[in-house]
Amino acid sequence: MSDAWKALDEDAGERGEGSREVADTTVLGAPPDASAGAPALARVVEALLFLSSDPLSTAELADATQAGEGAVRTALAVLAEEYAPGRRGIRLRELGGGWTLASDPASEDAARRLFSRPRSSALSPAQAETLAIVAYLQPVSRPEIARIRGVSADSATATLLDRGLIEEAGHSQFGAVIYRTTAQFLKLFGLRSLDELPDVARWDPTPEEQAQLRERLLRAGEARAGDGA
Amino acid sequence: MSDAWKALDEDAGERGEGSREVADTTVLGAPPDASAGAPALARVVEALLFLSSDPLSTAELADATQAGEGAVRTALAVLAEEYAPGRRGIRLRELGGGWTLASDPASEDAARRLFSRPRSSALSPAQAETLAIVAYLQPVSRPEIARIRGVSADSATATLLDRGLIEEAGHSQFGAVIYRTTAQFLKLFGLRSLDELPDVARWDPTPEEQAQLRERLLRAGEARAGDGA
Amino acid sequence: MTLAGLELDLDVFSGPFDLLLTLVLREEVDLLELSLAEVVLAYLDHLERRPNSSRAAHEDEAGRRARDEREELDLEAATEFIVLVAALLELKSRLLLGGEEDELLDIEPQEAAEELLARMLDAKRFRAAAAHLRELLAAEHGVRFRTAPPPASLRRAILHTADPGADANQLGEAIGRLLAMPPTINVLHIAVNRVSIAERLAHLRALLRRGSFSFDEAVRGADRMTVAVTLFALLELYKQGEVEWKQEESFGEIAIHGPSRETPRAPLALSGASAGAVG
Repeated sequence: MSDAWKALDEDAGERGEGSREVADTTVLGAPPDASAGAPALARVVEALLFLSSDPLSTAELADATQAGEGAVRTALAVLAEEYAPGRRGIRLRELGGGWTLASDPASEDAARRLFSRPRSSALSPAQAETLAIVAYLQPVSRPEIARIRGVSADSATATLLDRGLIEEAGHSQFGAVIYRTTAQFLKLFGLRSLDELPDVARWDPTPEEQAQLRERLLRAGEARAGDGA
Repeated sequence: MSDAWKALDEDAGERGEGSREVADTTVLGAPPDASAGAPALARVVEALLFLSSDPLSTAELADATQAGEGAVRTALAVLAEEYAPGRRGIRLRELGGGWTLASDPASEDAARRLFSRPRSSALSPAQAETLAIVAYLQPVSRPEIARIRGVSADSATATLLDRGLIEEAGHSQFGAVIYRTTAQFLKLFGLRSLDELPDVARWDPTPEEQAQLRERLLRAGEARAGDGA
Repeated sequence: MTLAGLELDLDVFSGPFDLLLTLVLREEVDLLELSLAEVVLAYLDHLERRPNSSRAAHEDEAGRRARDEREELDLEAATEFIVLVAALLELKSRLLLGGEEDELLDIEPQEAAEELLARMLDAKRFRAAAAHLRELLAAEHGVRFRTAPPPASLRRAILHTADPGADANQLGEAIGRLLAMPPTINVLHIAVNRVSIAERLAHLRALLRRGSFSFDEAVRGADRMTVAVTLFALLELYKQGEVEWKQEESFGEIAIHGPSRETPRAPLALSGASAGAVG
């Protein structure tokens, strides 16, 4: 495998990209003979493609690596060979005017098994509280969530968004992001619709209260905040 | 492909864990000419690691690939060699209780140019101290943190929560929020598990230093007029 | 500049700081009657006074320079002072609050020293651990992780087969936790008038429901603390986008009303607000 890379590297040199290749290695500080693996520029391009969620154009890659576009194309050719179909679990693809890494379709069954399972990490208390507020009060704004919880919910909200359990549903009249739960949420919690959310009365510490759920949650949240202040 | 996995699995099963190294070379190891690419299971594992933003444990990988854990470990060994430091722009790391792919630090300059922001800012002394207290004493309540630090830890705690390094872990019997570190903390600090944190006693002063300190404190308490001035 | 040189002239005590400390630890001076703020002020005076008052007229240049060097703030003594005053403050706050830790109040100098020592060791440990964590983080410099979501096609596939493994009851439980009102804390033993932000928030929201009002109306007849807390609550409402306000001139009346999308947010002249309200 490393032989293939090296061959390409040499090949690129012979093709007349030699001067750029030298410049690349100088800039990036890698020894000219990267016998153990990919040439330095190809490694950096690989890392950038790995990190980026969007396709990257040759020009963007050249900008970021401060190498010439020719050198970047050579590096991409090295990577294309490395990630040729059937060789790796990852493929290099040219999409929408740019390059991107994508998982090999052969892994789809395994990926589905992995991601369709509830993640091993259960919801943290902060996440469960945030999700519950969104589920029962939706649509609900971020400031409201913070008021009910008494602390910022940014991190919990980000995780829930990341896990696809909640999503943005526009903005409130004051410009705050508002949230609702997703179809994924219903699926993971085994609910056919939001009507099937369990009745809160079972866990209600003061069931005789007649006021609306939202109003009561806000009141309790404010009481806690005032208490802590 | 499932046939290939099955074959691998059986093979790994037969050999057992003791002969993992042998298994690497004879069963899964790249053939001398390396033209064929990584074996099927290693390719699928690679794709799953690529897709998942959280580290994946051997068990999770085995579940998703429907292979044995032994076979998964062998596949990971193949990948570890492929992604050995200096060979690629991507590295395979064991972090936060699982395996994950990460960029090689050599690409940081280019990544910073591309994403136009540093990967993460360093911790302030107050944040680092608060994080250390949570990491070693978890689960630990906010008042406890403040008591040890001698000053309020509210703003440091909020920042650490926001950066996802700590999370709420319920409430103490007196109603104070208690905190613990997250998997993200392990991941960002390059730790496989909390066990990798050195024993905090390692930084204790020597018994002589402690005796001196005690002496000074007592003297300060009992010093009489006329000593100085 | 040692702490022994710090002479105090306070209401309840006159003499060197060291002696005061001893007397407090032996409960011969009542900590409750001692103004620690006065002690701190005396120490600051002490620091400021020393170099000038002690400089003799006949000193030669070399002698003066040597003296100046010696008289630079002695960090060790300053640290010691801070640690000791902090310990006194904690003792005093325990005395004031009373409660379950009463038994800790009868501590001997020996015990006080031990407790201080334990605290200093803890602080030292975790400062060192913090330094270690910062080193770990620095060693990971340049390591980045991929955060891209799975491709859309895979996401659809995942949704299709997702296991209903999560328990919806945990959401009900979470709501139950959030519905619980915090226990009312008995604050009768604290003489200070307590005003809570929650209370002032409720007050402002109640006024808001009736329409617009002025800040003066909102704090009519209130004491300074209440005025301050009300202003804080008002800022909180503004931050949440629940109110808007207008002040025509400095120290003028602050008109407060609910949000209207047409009116742009105007910055509040804080000095005017507090002066107008308190005066």
